[in-house]
Amino acid sequence: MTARPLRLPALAAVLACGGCGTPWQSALHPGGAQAGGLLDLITIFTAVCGIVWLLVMIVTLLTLRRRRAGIEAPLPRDEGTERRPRRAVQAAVATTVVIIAGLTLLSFFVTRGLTADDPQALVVRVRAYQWWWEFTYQDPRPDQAFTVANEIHVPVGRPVRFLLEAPDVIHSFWVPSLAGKQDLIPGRSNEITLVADQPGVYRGQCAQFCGLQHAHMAFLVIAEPPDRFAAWQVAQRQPAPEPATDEASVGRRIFLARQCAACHTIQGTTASGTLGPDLTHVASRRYIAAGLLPTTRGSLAAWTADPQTLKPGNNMPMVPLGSDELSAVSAYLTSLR
Amino acid sequence: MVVLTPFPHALFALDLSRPGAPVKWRFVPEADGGAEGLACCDTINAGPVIADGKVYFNSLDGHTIALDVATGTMVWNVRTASLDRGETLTGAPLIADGKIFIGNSGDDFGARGWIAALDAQSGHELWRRFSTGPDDNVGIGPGFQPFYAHDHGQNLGAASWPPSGWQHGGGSVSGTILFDPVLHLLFHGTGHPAPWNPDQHDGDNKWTSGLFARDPEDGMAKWFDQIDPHDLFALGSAEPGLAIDRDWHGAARHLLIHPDPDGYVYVLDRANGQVLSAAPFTTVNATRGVDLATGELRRDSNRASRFGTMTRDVCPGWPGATAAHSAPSADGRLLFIPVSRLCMDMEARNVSYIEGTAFVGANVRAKSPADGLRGALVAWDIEAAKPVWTVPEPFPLAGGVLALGGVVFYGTLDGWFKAVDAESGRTLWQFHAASGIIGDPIAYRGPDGRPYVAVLAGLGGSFGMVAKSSIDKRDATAANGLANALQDLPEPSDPSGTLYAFGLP
Amino acid sequence: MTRRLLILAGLLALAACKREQREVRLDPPALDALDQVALMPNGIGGAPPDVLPALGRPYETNAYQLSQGKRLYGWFNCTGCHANGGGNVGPALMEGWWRYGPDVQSIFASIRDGRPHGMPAFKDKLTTEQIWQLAGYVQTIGTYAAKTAAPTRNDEMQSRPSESRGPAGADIAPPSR
Amino acid sequence: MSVAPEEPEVLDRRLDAAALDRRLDAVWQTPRGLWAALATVDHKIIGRRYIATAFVFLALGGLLAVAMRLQLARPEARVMSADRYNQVFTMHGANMMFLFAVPVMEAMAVYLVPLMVGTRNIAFPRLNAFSYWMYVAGGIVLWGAFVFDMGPDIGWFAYVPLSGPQYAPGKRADIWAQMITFTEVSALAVAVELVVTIFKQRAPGMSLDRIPLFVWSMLVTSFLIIIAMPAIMVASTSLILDRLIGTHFFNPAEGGDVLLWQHLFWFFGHPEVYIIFLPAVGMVSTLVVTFSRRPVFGYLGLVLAVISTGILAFGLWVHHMFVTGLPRLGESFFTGSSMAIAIPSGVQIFCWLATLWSGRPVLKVPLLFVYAFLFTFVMGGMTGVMVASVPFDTQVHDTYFVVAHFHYVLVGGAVFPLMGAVYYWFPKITGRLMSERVGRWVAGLVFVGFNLTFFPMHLLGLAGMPRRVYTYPAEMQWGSVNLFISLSALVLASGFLLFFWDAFRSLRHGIPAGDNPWDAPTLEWATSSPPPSYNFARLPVVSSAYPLWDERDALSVATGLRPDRREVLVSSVADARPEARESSPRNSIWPLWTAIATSIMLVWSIFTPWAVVWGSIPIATALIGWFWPKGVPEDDA
Repeated sequence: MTARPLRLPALAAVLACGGCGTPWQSALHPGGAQAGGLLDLITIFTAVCGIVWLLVMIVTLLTLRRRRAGIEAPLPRDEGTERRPRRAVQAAVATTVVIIAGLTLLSFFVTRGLTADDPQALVVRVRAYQWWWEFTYQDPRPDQAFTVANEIHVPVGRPVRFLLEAPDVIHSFWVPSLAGKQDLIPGRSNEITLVADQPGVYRGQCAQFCGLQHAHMAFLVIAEPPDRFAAWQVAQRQPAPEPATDEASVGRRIFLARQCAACHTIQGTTASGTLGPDLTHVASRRYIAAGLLPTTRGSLAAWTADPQTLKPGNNMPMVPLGSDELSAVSAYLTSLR
Repeated sequence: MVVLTPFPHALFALDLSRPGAPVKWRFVPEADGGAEGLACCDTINAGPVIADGKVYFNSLDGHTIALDVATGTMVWNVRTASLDRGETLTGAPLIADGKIFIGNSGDDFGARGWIAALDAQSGHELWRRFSTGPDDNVGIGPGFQPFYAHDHGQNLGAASWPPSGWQHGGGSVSGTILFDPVLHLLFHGTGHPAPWNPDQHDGDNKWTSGLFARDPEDGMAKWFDQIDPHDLFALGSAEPGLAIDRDWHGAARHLLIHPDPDGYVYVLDRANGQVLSAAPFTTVNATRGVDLATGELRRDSNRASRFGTMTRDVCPGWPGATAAHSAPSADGRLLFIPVSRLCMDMEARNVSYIEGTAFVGANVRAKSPADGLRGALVAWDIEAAKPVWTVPEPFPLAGGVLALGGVVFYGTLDGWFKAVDAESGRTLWQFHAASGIIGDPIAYRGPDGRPYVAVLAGLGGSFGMVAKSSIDKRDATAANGLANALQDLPEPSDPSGTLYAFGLP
Repeated sequence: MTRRLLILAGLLALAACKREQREVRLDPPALDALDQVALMPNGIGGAPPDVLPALGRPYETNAYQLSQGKRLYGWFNCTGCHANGGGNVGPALMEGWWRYGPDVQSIFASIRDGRPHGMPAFKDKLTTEQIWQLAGYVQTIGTYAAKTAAPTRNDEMQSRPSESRGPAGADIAPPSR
Repeated sequence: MSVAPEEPEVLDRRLDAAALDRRLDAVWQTPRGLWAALATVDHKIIGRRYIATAFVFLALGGLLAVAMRLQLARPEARVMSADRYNQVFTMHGANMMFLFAVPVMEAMAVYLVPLMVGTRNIAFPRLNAFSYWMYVAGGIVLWGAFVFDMGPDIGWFAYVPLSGPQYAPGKRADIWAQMITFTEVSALAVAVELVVTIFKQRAPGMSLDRIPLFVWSMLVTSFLIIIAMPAIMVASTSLILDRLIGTHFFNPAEGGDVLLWQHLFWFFGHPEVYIIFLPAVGMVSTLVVTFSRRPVFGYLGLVLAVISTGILAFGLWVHHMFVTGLPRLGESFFTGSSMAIAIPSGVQIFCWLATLWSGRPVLKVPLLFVYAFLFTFVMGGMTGVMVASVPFDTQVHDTYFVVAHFHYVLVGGAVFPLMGAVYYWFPKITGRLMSERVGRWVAGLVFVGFNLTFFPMHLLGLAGMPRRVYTYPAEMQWGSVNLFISLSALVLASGFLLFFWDAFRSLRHGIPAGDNPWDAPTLEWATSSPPPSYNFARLPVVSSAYPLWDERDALSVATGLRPDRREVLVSSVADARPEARESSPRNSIWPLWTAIATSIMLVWSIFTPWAVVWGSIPIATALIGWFWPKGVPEDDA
């Protein structure tokens, strides 16, 4: 996928004016073979269609060459003058048919190229909830499977098969820099396989309208070299670290005694709710609340204190905590690396 | 005779030597009402045990109590199960070797199953072994020699679960505990993995839904045989069955005959856990038989649970094809199995473990089988592995069976107490009690020297609770879905319990 | 005449508007006030917090709050004991006979503080507002007149007529105990 | 050419022009007064109301669009809450599709088709009145709900389970579903009227190959409506059943299917696009002919293209579902069919271009809009080819690319021609011209504003911005493009504002137009502007597709109709030979009562199924009143 002769640099240039920095959620900035292939397809389609459009527009403008200022008597009908336009129209229709057939075949072959099954693939089960993502890394040994939320790491170069399940409404799994989207549909199981060819941080987002907070349902795909990925995997399998400070252990006590533990799981503690994201290593993730806030102690505290102002209508209630309690809980959550 | 009522318990001692069997003494322990909310299948109790001048029983709220049988005074009372963790006690204690063996209930509340031994004199706990978790918790050591390869491995009680799933993984020891003086072993079954939603307990879920053989001295496991790995339908294998020594295809063997809720009669070699035979005694469609070489249960992929959809018409459905005690014929040739032929629709739903609340994660709707017969009494030829005769019953059989001479006694949910001929299944006699029967009939020789058969009538348990006024049968999932299948269960004319004793000729 | 009709229509529409409002965040003082339930000494009946009527009793009448309650009912294992209203280990809720009375504040107290005979306290599992949502929903399960604001069936196994369709009805006799 | 006289003394041939006009007007006119206004069945009055109402909804929908652009102008803006935004975009979509686009096209047809085919009233005029009242009621229900915070918030295609009983509490989704029923009933009624009008009431001599292209388009559109709308009615009714009485059409646990909704919806939803687009095609053909001053090039080709578009429209609904995980083979088939529809569209474009090329185009405002249409619609067609490709679609589905695409085809493809048509037919309806000067400004502002607004959305979509998000984080770098779009949207909005102002102003102060200001060839210009209540004093007889051009001096007319009752001529389907005189119903208030009764039943039935039982009693009563024989001349025919 290194050679993409047809890519239109202009297209990217127009986008670049949208802001500075690397776009991390863009069909125009592929980080993998599939998205690359799709970008080639997009480029070809855009080029072909653009040329067709341009030709039609030229003809359209040329029709004005005999324009008149006022309304004149209608032209007499003359079969003889119709012949030339008839040929032109016939030729144009024939060209249309050829182009359409060509584009259809092209998209057919690109589709075929996208569906490659690889037994070596890493398998991740995705469940999209209103409005966050749960990822469970499958493993032949069930105790080696682990669950993360809203952020996944993948090894560069190795295909990752995502099993897509929707427990509530329809969502759509979309990491434009890696591949096209696929819906998660209640009662059906879909899947999609991705490969990241370049290390990087790719953002994905729910693309199917799924209710109040559809806008805030993002996740990150962090592609990293296999050894770093393996290290990450090992770290994620560990139970949560013991709190190192007094404040953090107070925070843990509050977490376990209060409403938090009923909805969240922290491996290694008694908190084993499944209604909200698994928080075992929440501080190792870059964002909290499905891409809403960068993970800092401040945003963890703000989120815990008032989730309904930050993401109105989401399913996390406002847990009444005093400021000391809030500080302790945020200290504890920050320690969950 | 000592009678224990369901929770909140009262223990009555009846003087059988006097006419009318008046109450000699009664004992009412202090009760923690919270236990009612934790009893999966109604506030039942398998009864008290009498030995060495003491009567021992378990209370639902987690106490094991010893009383003086003559006076009814309390000898000791120890708290053995923790309600906070969802544990309750419904099984009967077993007394052997000067020890009392008890096991917990509470699969549906995410309690880890355990079996414990108490000192019969003091109530002091000698050892406690769990059904899930690392090997030292389970009592797995060098002496553990399971027959099948897939039961060998390190810490399978934790490794065959999702991370920390074993910590609230069920596998209770709520059934009978058997003591085998010949091999000097304990046998007990383990309940189903928790929660019901199979999706939340990926893996084989050792050591749930299987049979343990343990050393009564230290509780260390001798062998284990997992009847139903990754139990999809919360059937469990709580009742170990019957220990019978007899010929098996020509050779004398120590057998364990285990009619399982999954609808098969398993014949195991009690010494090593080998499955000698497994054949279905009722309609089974969730599985396609047992591979005797590997001990593996072959599942039907059409009846596999799938996320977000319902698994329809699973037979046998919860609470399994048989949940009560079977009885062998006098010659050990036949086994009389009380059968529930209910099927079910089950839908797995996500569930959180919240201490003290039900940890189920499933919608269940029990159904009558296609032929409409919801129960049966099956006479099973153990060696030939096929039924000899079947008495169809309109309702599932919830109570145990008593085989006495050539007669088999059993009670039904709609209140009939029946005696059938052991050879043909022909009904010899029946009696309509004031309430449905879920208790085991017992036989005893009265002080007058006459043989009696006694049975406690009183509707309850998984099936019987459907008739309770606190169940609204318009909800098909009420009482774990049994409300749907037992819409026509008659309400008992007398809601209280009645003890019936019949003199035999 | 026309004006009166218009006013009436306006009022109806305003009521509908309240019923459909989706209030996702209550101010903390209101939340605190919602916790102030004065129960009778026997734990049955009593006065709801003053703030409840001031808010328009949203937990009993607002469609969104009721459906939030229904979600919580499924999420917090209520079904494990009470099934989908028909009861199991816990008593049935849909027959409209509550041991501790039909007032929403009694239901609130039952959920928050638990009750003898096995009802656990959810004080530290749910927030006050969630308990109100749940209490409002639970009341809906057993009301005698169907509420149009009540939630309807879930996308799961059919177990009973939905809350908005299936009032307990007068044909149900009180439990015989 | 005349029908055998039965009562010669009352036939029109004996009357002179003035007397005939007087007598016809006495029979056909709508008297003054509120009651008569409510009871009228004149297709022109109803058509005018229909058009005006639809444009009111266009304006309201436009306001919603502006509100959305305000919210999206900045990242993480808090102009409105997520809940309100979801209602707003749902309302915008549902309003524009169901209350503006389809009705306005039908409204134009209700007004124009009887005139264009040379008859005195539409077939089933009372049904026509009923249809309008149902449409208004549907609009009031939807907008009333929105005002009271009950507006649907589930997107205009209302995917289950989000719109289902569990995830859409309250009555918001029901409002949406029932609004569909209202508009369906009214659209189906109009479709039936149009089909019958076009098939059976054409002027003598207007054989199939002489039908104006707009009428052809409306004929095909009407068939599309009749075939496609039942699918959405089934869907929305199933949804209400699921929500109200707990059926399981869309519940996978009980054997329902979530995707069933999408199939049903898009089986309607895709033809819906052509229901909107084909009338516009007819308008373009009309304008191109009049303003290029020559008969259209490739009449047969255009007719066949319209018909084949109509047929193909039913074969490509699945391209809205390319990311739902359907089997590959099916996807490939639907890619093929979706691409193939570009061919008839191409035929039409080429025919218009050929007409313009070989004509003498007069750049009046209507033709300006045709050029704007060509520019934008062809681009929308190109992006249509792109999204028809499965792999391409997986990247742009449900993103702003798709938003851009369908606005290009719907605004570019339908609204621009419609605006041209308004400029073109405004003098027909009002007798006054709209301002040419203001019109050029309108065309310019709308065209420039539109393209500046929607073209960048293509790029936003490719840059990863999903549609229907109420906001987006600042770090996504979509902020400046969105701000640009929002500012451009103001340009677009100002164009529309100017358009509305011009229309209002011209109603009173426009230059009087005369009967045929554009020297157009079709029959609607054969009568005065605005037309009299009876349309034509004597029905025209047609001998070519361009009667007013080919018979410039005197159009031949048919006589032999009774002037003392409402009478129309029924002609044969293929070659429009006169077959019979048929009476046309008089004014009646009962369609209004029926519509009110039906509305009550429909609204009530989202609260209780019993409404269907009790609510049908008033409907039945109203229908009895409607059809009660009254012994008037129209009844004894």
